[in-house]
Amino acid sequence: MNSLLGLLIAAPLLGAAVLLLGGRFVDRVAPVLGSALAGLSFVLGAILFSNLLGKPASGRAIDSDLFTWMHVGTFKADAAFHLDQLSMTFVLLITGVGTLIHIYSIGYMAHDEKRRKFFGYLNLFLAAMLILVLADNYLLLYVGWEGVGLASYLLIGFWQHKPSAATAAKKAFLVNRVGDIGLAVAVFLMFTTFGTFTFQGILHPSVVSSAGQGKATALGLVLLLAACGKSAQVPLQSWLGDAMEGPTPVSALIHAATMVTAGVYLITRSSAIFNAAPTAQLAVVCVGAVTLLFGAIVGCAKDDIKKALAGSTMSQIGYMILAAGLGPIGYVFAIMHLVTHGFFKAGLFLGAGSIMHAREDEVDMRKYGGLWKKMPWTFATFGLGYLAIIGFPGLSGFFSKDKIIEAAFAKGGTEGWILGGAALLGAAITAYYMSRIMVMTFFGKPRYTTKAEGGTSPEAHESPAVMVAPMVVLAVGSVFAGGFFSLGSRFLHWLEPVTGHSEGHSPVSTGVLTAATIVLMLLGMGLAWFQYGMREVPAAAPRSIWPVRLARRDLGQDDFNHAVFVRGGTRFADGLAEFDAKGVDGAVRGVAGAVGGGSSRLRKLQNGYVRSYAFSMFGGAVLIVAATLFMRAV
Amino acid sequence: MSFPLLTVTAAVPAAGAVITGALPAARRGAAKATAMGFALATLVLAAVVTGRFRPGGAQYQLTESHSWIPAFGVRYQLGVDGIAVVLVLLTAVLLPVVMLASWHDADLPAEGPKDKRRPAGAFFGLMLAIEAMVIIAFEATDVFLFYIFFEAMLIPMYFLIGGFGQKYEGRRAAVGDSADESSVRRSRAAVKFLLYNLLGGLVMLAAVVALYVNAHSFSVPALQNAHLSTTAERLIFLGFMFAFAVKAPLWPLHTWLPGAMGESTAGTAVLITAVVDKVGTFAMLRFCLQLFPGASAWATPVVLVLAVISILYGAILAVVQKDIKRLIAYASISHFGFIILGIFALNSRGQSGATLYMVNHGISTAALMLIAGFLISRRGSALIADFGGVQKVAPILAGTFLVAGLATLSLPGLAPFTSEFLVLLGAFEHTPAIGVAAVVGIVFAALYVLVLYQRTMTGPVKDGVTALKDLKVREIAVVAPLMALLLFLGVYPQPVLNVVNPSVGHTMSALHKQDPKPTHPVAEAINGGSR
Amino acid sequence: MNPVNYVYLAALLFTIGAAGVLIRRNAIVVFMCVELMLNACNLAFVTFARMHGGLDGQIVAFFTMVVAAAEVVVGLAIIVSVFRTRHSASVDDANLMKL
Amino acid sequence: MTALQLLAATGSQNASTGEAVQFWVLAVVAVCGALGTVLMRKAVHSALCLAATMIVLAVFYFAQGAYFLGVVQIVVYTGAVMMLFLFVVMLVGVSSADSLKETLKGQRVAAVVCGLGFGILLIAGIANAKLNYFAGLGSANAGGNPEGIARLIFTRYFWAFELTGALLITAAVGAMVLTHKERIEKRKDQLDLARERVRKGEHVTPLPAPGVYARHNAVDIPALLPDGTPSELSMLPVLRERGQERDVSGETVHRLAELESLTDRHLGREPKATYRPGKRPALPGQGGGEALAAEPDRPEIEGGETS
Repeated sequence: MNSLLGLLIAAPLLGAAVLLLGGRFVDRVAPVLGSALAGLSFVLGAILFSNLLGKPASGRAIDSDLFTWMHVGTFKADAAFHLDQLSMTFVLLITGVGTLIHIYSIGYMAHDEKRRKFFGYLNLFLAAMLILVLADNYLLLYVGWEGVGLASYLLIGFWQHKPSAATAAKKAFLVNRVGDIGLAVAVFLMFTTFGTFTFQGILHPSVVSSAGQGKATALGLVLLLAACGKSAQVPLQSWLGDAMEGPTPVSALIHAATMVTAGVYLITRSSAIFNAAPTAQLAVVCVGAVTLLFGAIVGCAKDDIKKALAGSTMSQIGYMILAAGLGPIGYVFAIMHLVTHGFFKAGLFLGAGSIMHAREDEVDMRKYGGLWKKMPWTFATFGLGYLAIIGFPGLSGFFSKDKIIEAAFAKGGTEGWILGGAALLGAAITAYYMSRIMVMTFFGKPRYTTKAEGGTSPEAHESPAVMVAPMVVLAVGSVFAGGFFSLGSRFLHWLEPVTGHSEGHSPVSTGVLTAATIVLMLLGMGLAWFQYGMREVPAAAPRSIWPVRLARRDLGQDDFNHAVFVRGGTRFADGLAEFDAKGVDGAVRGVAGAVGGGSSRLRKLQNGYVRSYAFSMFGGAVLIVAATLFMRAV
Repeated sequence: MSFPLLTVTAAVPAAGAVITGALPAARRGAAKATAMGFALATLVLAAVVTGRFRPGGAQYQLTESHSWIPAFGVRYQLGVDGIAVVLVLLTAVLLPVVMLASWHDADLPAEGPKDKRRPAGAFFGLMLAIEAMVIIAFEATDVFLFYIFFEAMLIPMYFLIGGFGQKYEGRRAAVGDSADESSVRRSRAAVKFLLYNLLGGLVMLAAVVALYVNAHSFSVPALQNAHLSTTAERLIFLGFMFAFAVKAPLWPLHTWLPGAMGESTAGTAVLITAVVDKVGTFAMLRFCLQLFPGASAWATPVVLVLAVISILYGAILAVVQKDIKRLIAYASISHFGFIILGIFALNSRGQSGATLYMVNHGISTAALMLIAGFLISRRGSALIADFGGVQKVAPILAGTFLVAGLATLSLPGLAPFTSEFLVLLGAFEHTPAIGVAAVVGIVFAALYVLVLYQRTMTGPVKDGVTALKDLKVREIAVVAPLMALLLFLGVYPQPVLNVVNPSVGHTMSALHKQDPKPTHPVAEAINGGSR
Repeated sequence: MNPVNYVYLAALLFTIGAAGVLIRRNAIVVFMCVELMLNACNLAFVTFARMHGGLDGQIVAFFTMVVAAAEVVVGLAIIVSVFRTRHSASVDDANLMKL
Repeated sequence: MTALQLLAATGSQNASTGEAVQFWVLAVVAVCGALGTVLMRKAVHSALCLAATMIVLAVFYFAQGAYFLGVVQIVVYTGAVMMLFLFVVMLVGVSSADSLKETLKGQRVAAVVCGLGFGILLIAGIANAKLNYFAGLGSANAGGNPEGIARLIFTRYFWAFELTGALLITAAVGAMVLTHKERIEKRKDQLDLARERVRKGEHVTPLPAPGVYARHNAVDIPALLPDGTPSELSMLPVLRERGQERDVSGETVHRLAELESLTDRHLGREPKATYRPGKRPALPGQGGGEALAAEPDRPEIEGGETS
């Protein structure tokens, strides 16, 4: 089993190596090869899963120590993997959704001449993501952490000829790097405090508490910084919207289902640290609550279907972070929501991709409308995902989100009311913006003219089977996963040995909360239907009041970043360059100039007359004799 | 008497330099082949040295010692420790690669008057001369011997910078300045390089004399036991440190580097930053720390702050550079900040990391600079603004450039990450604030690399780039070993660390320092034994 | 009389010679003054040899003479060739080194 | 054993009275010679003064027991080196004297001041050194001075001696290289010279020969131009430089005028033509020649005929 663990990562890594280095020779087999290796890794994951299930609940872990990576003095970093229930969950999600999206991409990217590279990058992403979740220490986790960042960079910027794509890729990588500072500092702090940074070594309540709450809080905060970067949480959220420049399968896999949830994984994995640091937990829930509203509001205002979905992703991850910040009450539900979100959000993105595929990469929802007749499969799968995400009773989102809202209220006190209120409000807004998307895309009259009708748009058509099939699978997951997990608290029992769990006591009864959620959801749907279903959707965004305009501009996040970091930074850097040329180098040149000026005066002593030089020599000799005599006399 | 392996390792490139330089100018091919042969022979010898070196054995191995100037106790004394071994090997590996990359750089220029043309033999001979001097500087265990070669390597370097500029295939781009202007700027850069380093060397000479006056010996092993007064130790330390800080270069003594790297050929720039400057950081480890442990500890706060300034300053300035080579030069300043940070963290993580960093930086900068050189020579311009969309027309070039760039920004999985991590960890162990400040540098590193990549490689294909050719076989042969090394050392740096660690242990004992212990060590009972 | 007077005489001759080098412009005379200085040194050497009771001083004086002879040969050759090109034996006229 | 040898041999604080007398007399000569070297305007005089000083020094060497050196001083220095100097002085221009005007501002004063200072310092230093005991050369010169020196040269100073040999050879070669003038163009023959003259347009004819009216054709007398003034071209420049020129033009013209007035008187006409420099007689050469030939007792005739 240990070697299977290595193989699990090696399969996509091999795929990446072959596809990226293979050159034109592997061009033709690239889609199949990439998908097959992703599938292989899923199969291996499934085998490992069955193996884990065969073990007693407390001992469900597989370790694999490959080699010593770095060893200096007492510092020892191993390339070692640790598979437990938490990482198993992620492995299945990553490889499962990953495989589906590989298959989808065979259709989606069929006409792209660089698809060999695309599949190579996807495989690279899978490998890095697997390293991230399988690492048995924080340093190796960091490797995966940056590895997925790289894959994300490469895939966002996949269409490099578009300047917007290249800029978005760069932005994503940079913002992530800011978060990486947190993870790096966390590793340093762990090593200087505990002398190790393995999960087994540190993640133990008594170990963390031995360092004192101050250290634990510091660790928690830097880890939160890392999580914010990777999971697009406020204040490092700005990259996710731009990341939609990448091909849609990428958005589905990386920027919806897997990579962006790494922050949730990190916090859940480090539960021992956060449990010992209430202040850090408070920061986590604040970030989660703010982001879930932030993302939801942004999602309401976007006309670009992918950006609207990106706002939704941000919001949903806010839910997860919120849950993870609640402590043992919420860890399991955070992960559960993560998994269900993985299904329905991937499904939604693939649906969006399918529409774009049909509409020649048109992303403006105002130019959609009435697509349900032309794309029935897409409509069905997208609709199921839609119902799941808004928490329609019985579907996945209902189970996972409801639990999080409950847990938020169970936090107790004013805090609980605020957080719970935010979560409830978020649910209502989710229903609104998702219904908006649904209505604008599939219902109403078509707001475009096809070429046959003398317009510019192509006739919409259903996507090929290779694309539809993954969407169907994901739709099935969106419908049933939540129920399956909740049945007999299966998921809870599965994860509890890793994350721990404590039942909270909500000040409001569960039934009331569920009812309130459903009512709010219906309100949101109704509002959206009223706004977009009842009347004609204008083809261009109308001028609106300032909150809407602000939301369209991502609540001013980019304006802020641009004003403070980009422009301020540029000015600072230019000033520094000026300083380097005039100040540092100027000082040096000033000295040179002074020497030059002095010597051009002294130069006049060099009058070219040999007798003058001889006189200097003689004068010098006189001085030396005088000095010698003087010294002897003294 | 045993076979003088170290002497031979340095003598072979020296002989090669003489022979290559003496070949008639017309025999260009012969000169190149000869130079390459000698460089490869040196590589073999360096490999033998590495093989014969026993990590964990005596501090200095393969020693040779002969009296040279008995009146001043100067000895011709060679010996290598683990740090020197890896750096000798690095030098020997880089030289053939750089030569292969510069294969046509010294050919007759396509334009320009005949009398300005210089023979290829001189170009490659100078490179070999630098290699010989650098190797002997790494091997010297006598301060005076080291000093001589530390200074002497300036001479061939000066001629390399001043004599051979960037060569362009075909015409220069109209946007650049004329050949004459660039020639003037080049000779000014060469003079600046020379003056800076001569000044450093001069200060060091005074310190060397003072060292002899105070300790009556030049031999490093003997000096380690010498007792100096605190004042003398600090003053001599400052003299040495100044020279090494110029060479390294450390802020604010860095301004010679961008010019020297920007105006010379890509191969020369690699030699400057990846080979010659390494002597400075190496000497900090061997001389500053081992001979003046007290003064080193005394100066550490200032040096660490300067190193952090170098890291951030170099990285920020790299972002706003308009010239690719100057950008890489500023990036190097940032990286040297990391190396110095590691050295003066005064713990084994920092020092092992710094040594590893020297190796990794040598490889990654060589890769980045040489590929940039290929790019520049194709386009006829080094200005970033003249590029755009290269990846569309030259995907292999762009891909390797990206890998080298990612190595430069220390992406995990590529070599520089391991060393940068160790260095930062060492700095954090020394002073957390310094460590955190230095970590911020990784964001700027990402910024300058990605901005460079974005502006040159992505976007729509610009005019003048459309006809750019992808890498040729020779160039792939240059890049491939570097890429392989980057990957290998990124995944498995332990072979290097195994050689370096015992020597760092010696340095640590010379410093009378021990690694800081964790404040709250994980109890054995919970940890279940250290993994 | 104390033989140290020879040394005084040598010092005097040396000084006169040195002043002559500085004052005179004719290269040949300058040369003669240099010879005068060398001779003064020789006298001092011979006197010192007498003082120490050894012949080493005389040997040094001998070598001085040999070297002086060589110097004269080359120096005069230079003067002649300078005169040929510049038609002047004045040291002030040979000032091409002037900026 | 001469008296001088005896004097030198005794190791004592004081030299003998004889030596003292000799010293005081010759020291004055030496210093005068040195001053003369510096102060004489003409290089030849300087050289002679220097030679005098050198000879005095040679005597002092003898007096101090350095016989070999004394001989070398006379033979090599005074003989060879000084003769070389004189040779060069002659080559370069014996008459050239330094002009008294100092070109470098303050150089002369500064040199004198510096020299004085240096001298005072040296003498003070020597006085300070308390050089009282003189060992003398008695034992060192016991086997003969040249033999002693030879022993040292060929033993202890052997290598230095060999090196001086090399030095001398190098110096000789160097001097030859320096003074050797490579002929880089074809030597001009008569035809070339004539062509050159024609091309330049001056002195198309050969230069006038010296001498006047065949009576004064000695090389030191310039030929006269038709107007009676002397032609510089007909003289060797060296002679004119030395001031050995004999200008007879005034005399000749005067005599011509005399002759004409005599003729006028003889023909019984008004003496209208007196000598005026600008006015030329119709055929002065012919008439003059006859007239002068008639003069029997001119002392110049003999000189003229001899040349």
